[in-house]
Amino acid sequence: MEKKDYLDLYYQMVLIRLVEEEAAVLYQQGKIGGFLHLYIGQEAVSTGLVAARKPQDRVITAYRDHGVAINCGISANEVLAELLGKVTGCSKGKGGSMHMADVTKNFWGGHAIVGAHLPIAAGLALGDQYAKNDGVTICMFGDGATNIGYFHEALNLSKVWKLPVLWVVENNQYGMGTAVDRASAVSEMRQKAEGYGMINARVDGMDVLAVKQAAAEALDYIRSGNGPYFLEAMTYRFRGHSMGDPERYRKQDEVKKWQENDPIGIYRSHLMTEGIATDAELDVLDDKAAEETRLAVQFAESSPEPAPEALWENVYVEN
Amino acid sequence: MEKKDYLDLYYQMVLIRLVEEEAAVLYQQGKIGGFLHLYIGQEAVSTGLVAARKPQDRVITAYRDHGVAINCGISANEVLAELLGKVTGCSKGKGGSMHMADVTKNFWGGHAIVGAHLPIAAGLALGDQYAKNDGVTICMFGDGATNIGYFHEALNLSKVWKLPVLWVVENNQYGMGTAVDRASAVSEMRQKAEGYGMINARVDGMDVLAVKQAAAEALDYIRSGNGPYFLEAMTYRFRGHSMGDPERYRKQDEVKKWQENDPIGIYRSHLMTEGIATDAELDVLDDKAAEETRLAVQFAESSPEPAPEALWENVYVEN
Amino acid sequence: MARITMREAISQALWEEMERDPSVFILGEEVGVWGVTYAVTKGFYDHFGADRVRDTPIAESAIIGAAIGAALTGQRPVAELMTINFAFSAMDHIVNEAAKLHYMFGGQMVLPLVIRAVGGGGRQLGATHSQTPDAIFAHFPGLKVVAPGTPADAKGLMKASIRSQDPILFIEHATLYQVRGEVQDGDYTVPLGKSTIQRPGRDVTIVTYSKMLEISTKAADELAKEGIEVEIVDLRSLRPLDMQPVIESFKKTNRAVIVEEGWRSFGVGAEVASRIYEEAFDYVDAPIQRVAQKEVPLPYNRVLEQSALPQVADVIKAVKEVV
Amino acid sequence: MARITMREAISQALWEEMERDPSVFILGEEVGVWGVTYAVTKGFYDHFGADRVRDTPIAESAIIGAAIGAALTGQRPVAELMTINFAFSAMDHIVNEAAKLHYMFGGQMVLPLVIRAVGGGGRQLGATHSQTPDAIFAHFPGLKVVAPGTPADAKGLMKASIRSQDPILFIEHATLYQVRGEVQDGDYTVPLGKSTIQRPGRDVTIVTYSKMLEISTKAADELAKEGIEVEIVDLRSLRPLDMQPVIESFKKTNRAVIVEEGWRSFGVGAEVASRIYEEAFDYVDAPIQRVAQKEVPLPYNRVLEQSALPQVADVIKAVKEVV
Ligand SMILES: Cc1ncc(C[n+]2csc(CCOP(=O)(O)OP(=O)(O)O)c2C)c(N)n1
Ligand SMILES: Cc1ncc(C[n+]2csc(CCOP(=O)(O)OP(=O)(O)O)c2C)c(N)n1
Ligand SMILES: [Mg+2]
Ligand SMILES: [Mg+2]
Repeated sequence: MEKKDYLDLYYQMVLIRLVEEEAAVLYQQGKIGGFLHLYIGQEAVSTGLVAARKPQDRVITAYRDHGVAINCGISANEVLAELLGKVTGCSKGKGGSMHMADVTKNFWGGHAIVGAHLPIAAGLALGDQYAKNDGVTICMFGDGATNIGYFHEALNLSKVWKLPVLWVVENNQYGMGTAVDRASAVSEMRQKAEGYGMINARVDGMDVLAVKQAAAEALDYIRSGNGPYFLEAMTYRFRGHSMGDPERYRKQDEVKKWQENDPIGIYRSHLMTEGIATDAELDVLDDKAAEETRLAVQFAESSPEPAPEALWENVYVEN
Repeated sequence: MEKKDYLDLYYQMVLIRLVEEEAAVLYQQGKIGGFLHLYIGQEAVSTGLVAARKPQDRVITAYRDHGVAINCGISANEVLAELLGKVTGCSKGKGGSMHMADVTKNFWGGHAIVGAHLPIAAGLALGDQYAKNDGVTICMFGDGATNIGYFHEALNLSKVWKLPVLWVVENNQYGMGTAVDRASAVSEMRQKAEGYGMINARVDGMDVLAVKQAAAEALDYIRSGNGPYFLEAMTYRFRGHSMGDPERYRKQDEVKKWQENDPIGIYRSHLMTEGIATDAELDVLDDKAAEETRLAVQFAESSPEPAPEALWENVYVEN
Repeated sequence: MARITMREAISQALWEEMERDPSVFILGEEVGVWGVTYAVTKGFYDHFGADRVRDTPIAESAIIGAAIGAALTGQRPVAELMTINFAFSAMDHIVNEAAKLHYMFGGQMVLPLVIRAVGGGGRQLGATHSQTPDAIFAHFPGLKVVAPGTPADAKGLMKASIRSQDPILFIEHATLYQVRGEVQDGDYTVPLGKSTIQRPGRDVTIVTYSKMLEISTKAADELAKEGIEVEIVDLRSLRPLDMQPVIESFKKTNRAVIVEEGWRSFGVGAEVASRIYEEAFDYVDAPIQRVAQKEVPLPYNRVLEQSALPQVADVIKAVKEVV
Repeated sequence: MARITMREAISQALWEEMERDPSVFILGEEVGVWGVTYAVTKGFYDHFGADRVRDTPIAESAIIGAAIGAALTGQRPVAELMTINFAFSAMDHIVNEAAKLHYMFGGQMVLPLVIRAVGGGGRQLGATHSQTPDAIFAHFPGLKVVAPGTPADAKGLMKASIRSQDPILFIEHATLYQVRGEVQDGDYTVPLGKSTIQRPGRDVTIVTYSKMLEISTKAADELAKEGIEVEIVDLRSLRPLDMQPVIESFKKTNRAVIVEEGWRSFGVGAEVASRIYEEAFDYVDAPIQRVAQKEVPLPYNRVLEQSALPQVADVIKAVKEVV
């Protein structure tokens, strides 16, 4: 890994953080509607995963999708424009926070029905297997999603058909207000993979380099034709499930404890102690990200609303 | 176990066998419509299971339900009458082969959507847990049913809530024409229980006493408040999936091999070698079962059709 | 009499029924510790305990399946689907199991089951989270479908639903929770499967239910200023569908507009209009109008979404078409 | 021209499209080794191989979800649901994913997907296995719903569906498979979303589709003997719903009977009747009649089941009501 690669990971995480903090403000101002699920605290997971992928590797996730959207190359402009429902958004303002995608960047969304995107991910992998491409599909989902039937059907099918898919559970220890042990028969998500005889591993989701490393190994394994792989990333969301979450279900000191474990802070000090970058260099990146975010807000706010006719577009390809 | 108990198990298995052989004939004669799934070859599983239950234990299964219906105490009369769609059938002729039940005997059916009865079984167990009864729900299903989402949601819920339910997979090695390994990520169904951290065991489903023993242990474990238990019974269906199955998917000698392993034959010789019963005594039971079956066919054939108004009955309790 | 919100009305009904009958319990996602996304069962967990207010995994088939099973044993579960959009993740258990077990087994299985589902659009939740698919559930005999439009009906219908022996899908509209209305004190029920006149009038009959009762009422207020007296019939239940008040009103006004939030094609309006023509053909003076959602998946953008949902202006326009 | 069965027609369409386009493949339960419960893809496995004729686990959500994903990558999967009753086990993927992805992401996702589903009652399969819930799928914008009534249409519509860029639910009626009809030789398609006149007549318009086309035709033959000339319009697709031939016919006959196999309430007839009244109100001479399934879960008993399904006599009776 070259220095610029190290710095790029840092920049991505900072940009995600700042864009989402802006999003929170815009939501409070009533400029963003619907649900807004912030990824703050989990940035190292998607950043590490996407850093390990090849261009032909597809990425698909749930509704907590702003971070991975940016990692996949969707601009802060398009992300914020989508949040504001503008025609310049990555989904033309029709999808919103939960439905961001850019298939030209091999990012397949942004899906709001818990677990429903897992069978679709299996299908993306089936498409590549059928076409004899060597792409791998990286499918991210939450701990809560492992309890729904879609998870089971998708994992079983992927193993039976040896589909090239990397299953990544982001175990942030809660599904909305429900702690893992109150909803799941097992506390370690990776144990579920045993029921499918599927190779699995667990990684510290607050350590972006560890995630990248684990993902790279998993992707090699899958790309070599060994079938699916199950990766559990231990992480934590610093904010509520979505905006307006009373957070009655967890103690403030638990949240504090984790916030001290900030993936960006951890990575920043790592870069410095390892002598990869200086404080000053990183400050420059912070400022750059702040500026990009500021301009993105401007872009989003000044972008036009979709035309009224847009309502009738894209219901079908062929009318 | 007293001698009469041994003989009773034998009698039940023979009766199931003869009733189903008659059913096959009636189907060929066009007197039975719809699908007819015969249990022939698997009799030892339900017979052993039900022999181990207490009256307060509920039983629920899939559409291959004639055998367990008889084990639960539904008469051959009511079973054959139901197959002929008569008002004297256990479901008044409205359910047919796939939907037999008698809740007064704690037999809760007979369900035709693969796997859909597993969440319902969890609910039956929840009802007992909520009411603080010490009943256990015995839920039977096939190997193919372990691949559908309902299985996953039900097993996970039962473990999280420590529900008093005994999950019994009848592994007859095929789901219709699909061999276990072509549909399931793992060949041993019991391994799926590991994904839920659920205690599990495997038993020879052709040995009625082994099944009864395994079930008794499992029921004790559950009744003591330890939560669900997963039991895999290895068995084989001697006939096609349902009437009119071309059986292109399995070799005749495989079928032969298993037929030599007939659960009734095995048990009969066991009773004799152990000196529990004589050839003559067992012949008497065979004749008795044959006679009961003959009379049941007469009963069913001579029973009346439901009245036309029955069409409108039981849509709702309160109209 | 007290003026309370729809949220309070439903909450009271659940609370009072749980106090009255120990066999009533609640299960669903976030109904307990969190107190529900829509705060309807806020406080229940602390009062009734984890046994009667059960947080479930995210597993809709298990939620409904477990509720069916518990109901079969004689308990009275109230299963909550966080939104009706997730009913599709439990579809088989709702339409193939709950709706059929009683009939299919010749009446021996009884399911006193209530499935609460929050529905409706208009909150920029996007296409998968904004649906009003009420009509498709009403298509299945064996299931009863209830959808109140006022706090008073919500409370009475919820109590009737919980006391019923039949499986009921109880649809609540998310944007009605904060709507206030007069609710009589004490215990009362509103009969299932009975439509009612919510507003008397002589010129036109508007047939509607749930959220669209509010929209229709606003339209009626506007029209009254122009001297057009609208009579509003609230269906309250979609199955059984009680046409009697509709027909009586129509025979008086000879004109009807049906207002529903869901998509027009194969929706509620189609059924109601067809029945009016079948049962009161000779009284029809003008083509019956349907006001419904534009036939697109609902977009996120606020302006677009609102342009797809039935508005007061659409109702007024439709009424003027028929008078 | 050849006289072949509906089964052969659909089988030919699938076979020819698979020969023509390598991106077309089949997945579903028992489609391969077994050759399908209804033998439509018998022989395909041996000819096209396990890669293109894929037996799946019993996991309907995975079948449809996987088909959606593969379609997104540019393949053209034909996913088979052994019966439409199992579509409820994949409901979310059909109505929330397949029907919405193209719209929700602003058009960037394209799903050339065909979901085959065998439907219909009348074979004593009991309440959970005998449904004709076509109308509820037609309620969802974004999905196209096709249901042919003749071998010729079945072949042409299947080819058009496979070549389409949109997600399509293709409903086949189990008791139509052995029905024979003239099918032109060679490659041809029948346009999606186009209704057609299957039988010309001047006195009454019967609007129907799928299995009920057969029943309606028998009724028409009987009525012809009494000098009543029935014109039969076959919808062929339920969404988009092409009313033009219906309206044209109705403006000529001024009388209509709608015949569907599914339940009456919130069914296909309600939508078609409502649209006729909306689009040809001044041409209505008599109340439009609906012939449909009695509103009960279908019982197993043959006599009871048949008494619940629309029969030739019911159609004749309805026609006589309107003439
Ligand atoms: C099928 C379905 N049920 C319920 C919901 C409501 N819901 C949205 S997010 C969520 C929690 C998911 O938790 P998890 O999978 O752990 O993801 P996280 O939010 O922690 O990232 C729930 C219950 C939904 N969107 N879809
Ligand atoms: C949800 C659903 N999908 C498909 C079917 C059709 N089907 C009926 S039985 C069966 C095979 C089930 O196999 P298994 O669970 O092993 O039970 P067995 O028949 O071997 O006893 C299938 C696919 C169904 N009834 N329900
Ligand atoms: Mg989580
Ligand atoms: Mg099997």
